[in-house]
Amino acid sequence: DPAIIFDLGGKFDKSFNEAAFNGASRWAEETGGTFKEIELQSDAQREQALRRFAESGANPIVMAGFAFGSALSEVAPDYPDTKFAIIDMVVDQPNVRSVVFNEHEGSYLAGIMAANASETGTVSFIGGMDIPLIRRFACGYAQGAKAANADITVISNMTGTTGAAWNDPVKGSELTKAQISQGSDVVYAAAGGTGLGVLQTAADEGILSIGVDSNQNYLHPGKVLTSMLKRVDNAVYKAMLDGTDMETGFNVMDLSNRGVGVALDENNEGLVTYAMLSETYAAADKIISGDIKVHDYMSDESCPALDF
Amino acid sequence: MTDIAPAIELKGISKAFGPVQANKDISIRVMPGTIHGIIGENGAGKSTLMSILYGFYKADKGEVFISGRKTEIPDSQAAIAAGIGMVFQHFKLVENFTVLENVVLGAEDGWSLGPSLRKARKELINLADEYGLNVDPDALIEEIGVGMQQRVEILKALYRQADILILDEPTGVLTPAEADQLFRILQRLKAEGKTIILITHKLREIMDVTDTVSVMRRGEMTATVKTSETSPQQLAELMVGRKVLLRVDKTPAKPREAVLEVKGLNVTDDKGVHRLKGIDLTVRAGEVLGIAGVAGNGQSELLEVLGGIQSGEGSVKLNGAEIDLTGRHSDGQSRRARGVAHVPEDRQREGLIMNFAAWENTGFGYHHDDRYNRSRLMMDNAALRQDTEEKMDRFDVRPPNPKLAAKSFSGGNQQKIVLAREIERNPDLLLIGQPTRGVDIGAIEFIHQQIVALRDQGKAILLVSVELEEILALSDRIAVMFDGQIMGERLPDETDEKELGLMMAGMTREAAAAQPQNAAQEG
Amino acid sequence: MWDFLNLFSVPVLETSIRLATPLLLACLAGLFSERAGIFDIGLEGKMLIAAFFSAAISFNTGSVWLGLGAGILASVTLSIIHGLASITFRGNQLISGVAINFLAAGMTVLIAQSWFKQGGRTPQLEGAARFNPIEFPFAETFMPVPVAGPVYASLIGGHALLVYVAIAMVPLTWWVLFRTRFGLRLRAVGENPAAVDTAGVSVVGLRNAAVLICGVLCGLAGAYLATALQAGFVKDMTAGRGYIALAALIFAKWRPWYALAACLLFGYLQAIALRPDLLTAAFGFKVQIQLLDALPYILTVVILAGFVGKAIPPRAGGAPYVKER
Amino acid sequence: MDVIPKWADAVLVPLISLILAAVLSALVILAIGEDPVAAAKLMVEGAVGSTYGWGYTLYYATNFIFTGLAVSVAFHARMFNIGGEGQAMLGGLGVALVCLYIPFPHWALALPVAIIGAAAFAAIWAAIPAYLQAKRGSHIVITTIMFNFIAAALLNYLLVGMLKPSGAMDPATAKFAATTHLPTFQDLFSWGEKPVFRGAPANVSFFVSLLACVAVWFLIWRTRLGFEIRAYGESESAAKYAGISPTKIIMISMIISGALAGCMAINNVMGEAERLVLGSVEGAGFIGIAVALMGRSHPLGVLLAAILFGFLYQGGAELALWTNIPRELIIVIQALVIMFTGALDNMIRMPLEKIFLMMRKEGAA
Ligand SMILES: Nc1ncnc2c1ncn2[C@@H]1O[C@H](COP(=O)(O)OP(=O)(O)OP(=O)(O)O)[C@@H](O)[C@H]1O
Ligand SMILES: Nc1ncnc2c1ncn2[C@@H]1O[C@H](COP(=O)(O)OP(=O)(O)OP(=O)(O)O)[C@@H](O)[C@H]1O
Ligand SMILES: [Mg+2]
Ligand SMILES: [Mg+2]
Repeated sequence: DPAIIFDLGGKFDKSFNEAAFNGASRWAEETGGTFKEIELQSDAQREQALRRFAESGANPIVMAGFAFGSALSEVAPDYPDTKFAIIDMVVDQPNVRSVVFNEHEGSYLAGIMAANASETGTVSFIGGMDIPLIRRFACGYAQGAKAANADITVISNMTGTTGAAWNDPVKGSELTKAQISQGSDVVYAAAGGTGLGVLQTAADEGILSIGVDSNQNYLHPGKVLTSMLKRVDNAVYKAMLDGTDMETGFNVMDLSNRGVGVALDENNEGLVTYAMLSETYAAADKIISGDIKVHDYMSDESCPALDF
Repeated sequence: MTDIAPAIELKGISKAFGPVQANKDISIRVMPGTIHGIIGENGAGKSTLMSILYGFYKADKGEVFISGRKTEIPDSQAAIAAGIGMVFQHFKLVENFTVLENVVLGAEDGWSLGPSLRKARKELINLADEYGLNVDPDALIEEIGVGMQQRVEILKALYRQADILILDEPTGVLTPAEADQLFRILQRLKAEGKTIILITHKLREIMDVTDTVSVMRRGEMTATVKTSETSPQQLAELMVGRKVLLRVDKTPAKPREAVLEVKGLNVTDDKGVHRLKGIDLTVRAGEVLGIAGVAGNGQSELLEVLGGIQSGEGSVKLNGAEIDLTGRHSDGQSRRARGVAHVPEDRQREGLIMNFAAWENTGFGYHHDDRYNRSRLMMDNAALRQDTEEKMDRFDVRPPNPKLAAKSFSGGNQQKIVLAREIERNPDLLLIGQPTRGVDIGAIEFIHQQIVALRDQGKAILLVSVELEEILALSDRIAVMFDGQIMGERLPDETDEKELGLMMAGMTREAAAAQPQNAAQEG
Repeated sequence: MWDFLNLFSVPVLETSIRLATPLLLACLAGLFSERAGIFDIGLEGKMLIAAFFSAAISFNTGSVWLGLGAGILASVTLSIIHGLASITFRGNQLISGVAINFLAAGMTVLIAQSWFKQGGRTPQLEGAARFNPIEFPFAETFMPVPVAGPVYASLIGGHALLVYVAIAMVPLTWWVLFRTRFGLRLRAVGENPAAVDTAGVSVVGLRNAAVLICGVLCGLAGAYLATALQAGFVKDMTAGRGYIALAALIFAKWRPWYALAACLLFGYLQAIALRPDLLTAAFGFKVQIQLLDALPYILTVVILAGFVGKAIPPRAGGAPYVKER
Repeated sequence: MDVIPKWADAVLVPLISLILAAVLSALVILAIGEDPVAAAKLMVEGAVGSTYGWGYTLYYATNFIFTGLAVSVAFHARMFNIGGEGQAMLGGLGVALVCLYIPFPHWALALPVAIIGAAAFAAIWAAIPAYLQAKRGSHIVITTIMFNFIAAALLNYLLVGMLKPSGAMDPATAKFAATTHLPTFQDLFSWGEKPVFRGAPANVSFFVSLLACVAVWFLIWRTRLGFEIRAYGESESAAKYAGISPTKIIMISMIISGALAGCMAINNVMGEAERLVLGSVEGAGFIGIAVALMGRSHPLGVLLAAILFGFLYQGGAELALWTNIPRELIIVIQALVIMFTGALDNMIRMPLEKIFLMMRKEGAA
């Protein structure tokens, strides 16, 4: 059986981990198979969980989160017959599939929509833990917003520097209020559980928000502009479907293979105008075709559109 | 007996604290409008009895009658309701509250404080007028002196309209002038028809102010007599329980060179109270200097400074060399290194560690000694145990089991352990405080013999005791302390308990001569 | 100059008030308990369990008032355990507090997982299941007035009910402690329980009352976190606020008005930590967030060490009252 | 006279506390709709049913031995060191600096130096509250709590700042050099084909912790310093009489206590993670309190209690792995153990005293 390990936020974080869970559930529904799962409670459990699953014969083992990187590089060589898939991190081992997403591309589209929807000329971003990965989201978002409106102001805040930053809705909510006071009327949250506080406050205060990872439009219908989809579910689904024959190596999910994107559904149709939509689609086409190159923060740890 | 009901009648009161029987089947009658004294040695059970009357402790057995009616006193609330007020030996005041707040506490008239305080303020003025009990109602307790604090305690009782006032050793902490003032107030209260129970160790006070007096000994009530029909001598006999003074067989001392020379020793405690005021004294090798005095007149501080527990100012010479009274070397370790042994006044708080085994207590304080250590780091527990066994044998400690915890020994045997430890050290100077407090008669005798034997070996001994007979029996010279000063020195053969007792109360020989007439006039 | 004044702009101060509120409620809770001589390092745990139950019951019933009641009840239950351990059985108050914090940390997640299966959180609360901000009359109208407008609309007004309750608790606490019989006795029992006992008042009764009040106030603090500041419970959502409240209590030297000041200061430190950009602008260099996080604790240690105005705790604090062996 | 015999105090009271805690925990498991018997079986199986399980149990136990000893040593001087958490964090910092910046040829050399680093950093962290207690009278409980938070902030600052390798995501130092890696039980005990303790993190630090137990036992009951520490702890007034300096004892006992807490880092930082990760202490400092309480501050008791808690931790992790019972169950059990063995001690002791008194009376009659 395949197994999946969720990161600290838990599988019902309505965001990253939940997307992974959805992917696994879809696989189970469609194939009638079962999978083992565990929600991590602490950093120290990572290696233990991996080993326990490997020992128990689970294969492949999927894990959602960059933080598994160092544990997996320890464990993978010990179980050469087991296949592993890690999301959001590159682990260079023969039996590991590393899936990374071009979040900057999806965020770019979210930026375009935000700039179009903003009436104040200020949009904002709230990240979870301040790490290069999250800066990549912010940077893509800022580039998109500036592309749609060169005069726009983009504010960016990070919730914290530790794992707790993923699960601090109180702080998320206060950061949102602070950004509103600075004029922002669209806020994009890439912050796991903290984002729930951001979306809630945005809804309470009557501004628009942008969700992340999963489709979060339904959380506050008519108040969430869109969600930057990161198809973790697809990656998990695919890894489980491939099963023990999974091809290993480096795997990039981007706009072209629908690994990232923005969400449109009945919850936000009233918010998205036709003009906004066509501009977004046009940009998406250009990114896929290579006419627009979205700068990736992680490539050189710098961002042309935003200061951190 | 009169036909008026006694204000208080206790019948068959018993109370035990664990193995200690503090009160044994005590009965007592106190008539209204009188001052009734209670005397007894330390630990005789006086405070316990009064705490039972005030509902602070619960008696194991016995009945209480107030004005002839049987009254249950399960807690202090009930005692207050029955018209009883008590001034505890250790005051029960909230230090950082004002006088007014302390008076009102527990006797407020409703949930709001304002009206209660206003009423109390008026009442305090009335009480001050009536009894001369003046205090500043807005002063904080921690900022006023003990005499004032005691007034607050009395005011607390009067504010609660107490008809019966219990005072537990009220003068222990007072200056003579303050004490006199207190007694004037008590006389006033008596004149108003209040009943007063006065606990004290001081025979003079009993003779001066009480109408009747009860004597307690080892948890029992040994006698109740009319003050006018008794004498200090008789009361002392009743207190101690035997007619003859305990005499220790000893040869005359052969004092040699001075071992301890104290000049101008002053001590001021943490609260800034001047405890020792220029003490001068000398103890020579081969003699016992006895320090007599009422507890709290500076004897404890004297022992503590000499023993290195407290710091002081002045000059102290040991075998002719100055010792450090304040600096790095003024601690128990350095004193022991210089040949000072110290039997502390309170063996349970200081002399012993109650949860340590006897063998550990034997090394306590001397744990740096080479013979108890295998190396710089490690102690030699086997040697300690061996040593303890020998000491227990020599001092007849029962049971002779070094592994027993100190708390499992009786008071006398605990004291023997301390004595064995300190005496066997072969010190030049032995400081010894209250050597027989709470110790049974057999042990007292043994301890006294040890002290004399040590003297005969040519050691210098400084003995502090509140027991006059003990001082008389052991000392080669007697110094009397009062209010942090030495009142004078006497030779045991040339003085008696009466004279010493008066000196202990701060009186000179001349005043002492006039004393009996005074007592007769007032009594 | 403007950069510096920005540190005290309305939004920053507004956030300070919101973040200071749970600290203030917990601090006053601790004040009642410690003034009565019962140390309480279990504020954190009581807040946490109240946060969970208020959110859970609010969600299940749709009524924030029922949620509030449940939160208070849960917190009071832990108070009773603390009282049982430290008053009835004369146990160690600190150890009991440590145990209570663990108990709350574990139980909330355990129950949340069992009830809602959302990884130790409750579902988001909506509408009447939350305390919503109270709009002051004409707030919108006044808003454009410079300074006074925003101050009226969002600094003074526009908070959840519990914020006003917390602030009202300050004079109320002061009044109860210093102007009522109960307060006099309560303060006395923390200073010298023997004095209270001999004055004919029950020490056990007073201390239990104080501990219960502490429970109620912690209940309010927890409910505020989950139903006003946030819309639901997440695991460990108190995030050390109980300890900051404890620090504030020492900082305030166990006095109500000082407690308000201390909590506002610590709330402000938390608020300003959310806006490092303002700090950088004001001071011209980057101020470490970690320093701001640690500042309440550092200040408290300085106060405790008596370098700046000594904090003297209630004298009988931490010790069980034993008059008889 | 003791009402309760010594054996009852050392064995019976903790045992009853433990049973009560277990019964309540079982009720909690029932209340969340799971089967306590199955849960217990799973815990036992997972924690002690294989060398692998033992490898984890002993790994956790090693942490708890160090923090438990730390709390115990302070307890002997009547001091309540709640700061084990922060001291262990600083110990981790010491280990990390030593392992990152000194090029060691072999782990056998790295280990003693790392122990010194861990102990020194943690001891300094404990010495500040100790000094404030001894000289300024600041309540050590409050100051050590505050120092836990200050330590967390300090580590946060260092680990997201200067100690984090550039480009890394999580707040942690770089991996230590391979020459500092401590041999695990797998390395130590596996011969031939079948590896034992495979992949489990238990490592040589466990033996260091056993040595620490012996050393603490020796210190407390065999050395002069230990004698003074116990004497001061039993009675401050008697200690003063004997010329034992309170300042000295407070400082030394807290420094030793801190150093022991810090030594935990050689297990979790050097032995397991092989780098310093933020939050690596994970409450072990607090569990030290429970361990010391249960172990009656005696090294042997601490060792047994630490293994019990190691069992709970590993068993709890297994529960979380294979059932729907969240790992927080362990925290609840831990809370109950602390509550019963620490705060509600008298609740168990009082009835026991009555029973023993009655038995004695009957025996006498
Ligand atoms: N078991 C004992 N053996 C010997 N002496 C004892 C024992 N218990 C108490 N004492 C002494 O008996 C005296 C009376 O004890 P109690 O507890 O009443 O002290 P107190 O009246 O508060 O103290 P003090 O009279 O010294 O101010 C004390 O001096 C104490 O040292
Ligand atoms: N709370 C207590 N717990 C245990 N033993 C006590 C307690 N209070 C008093 N005792 C013991 O009871 C005995 C009688 O003490 P009590 O205080 O009544 O004596 P006292 O006559 O007042 O002595 P003193 O003259 O020293 O004040 C002493 O042996 C004392 O140690
Ligand atoms: Mg006395
Ligand atoms: Mg007395």
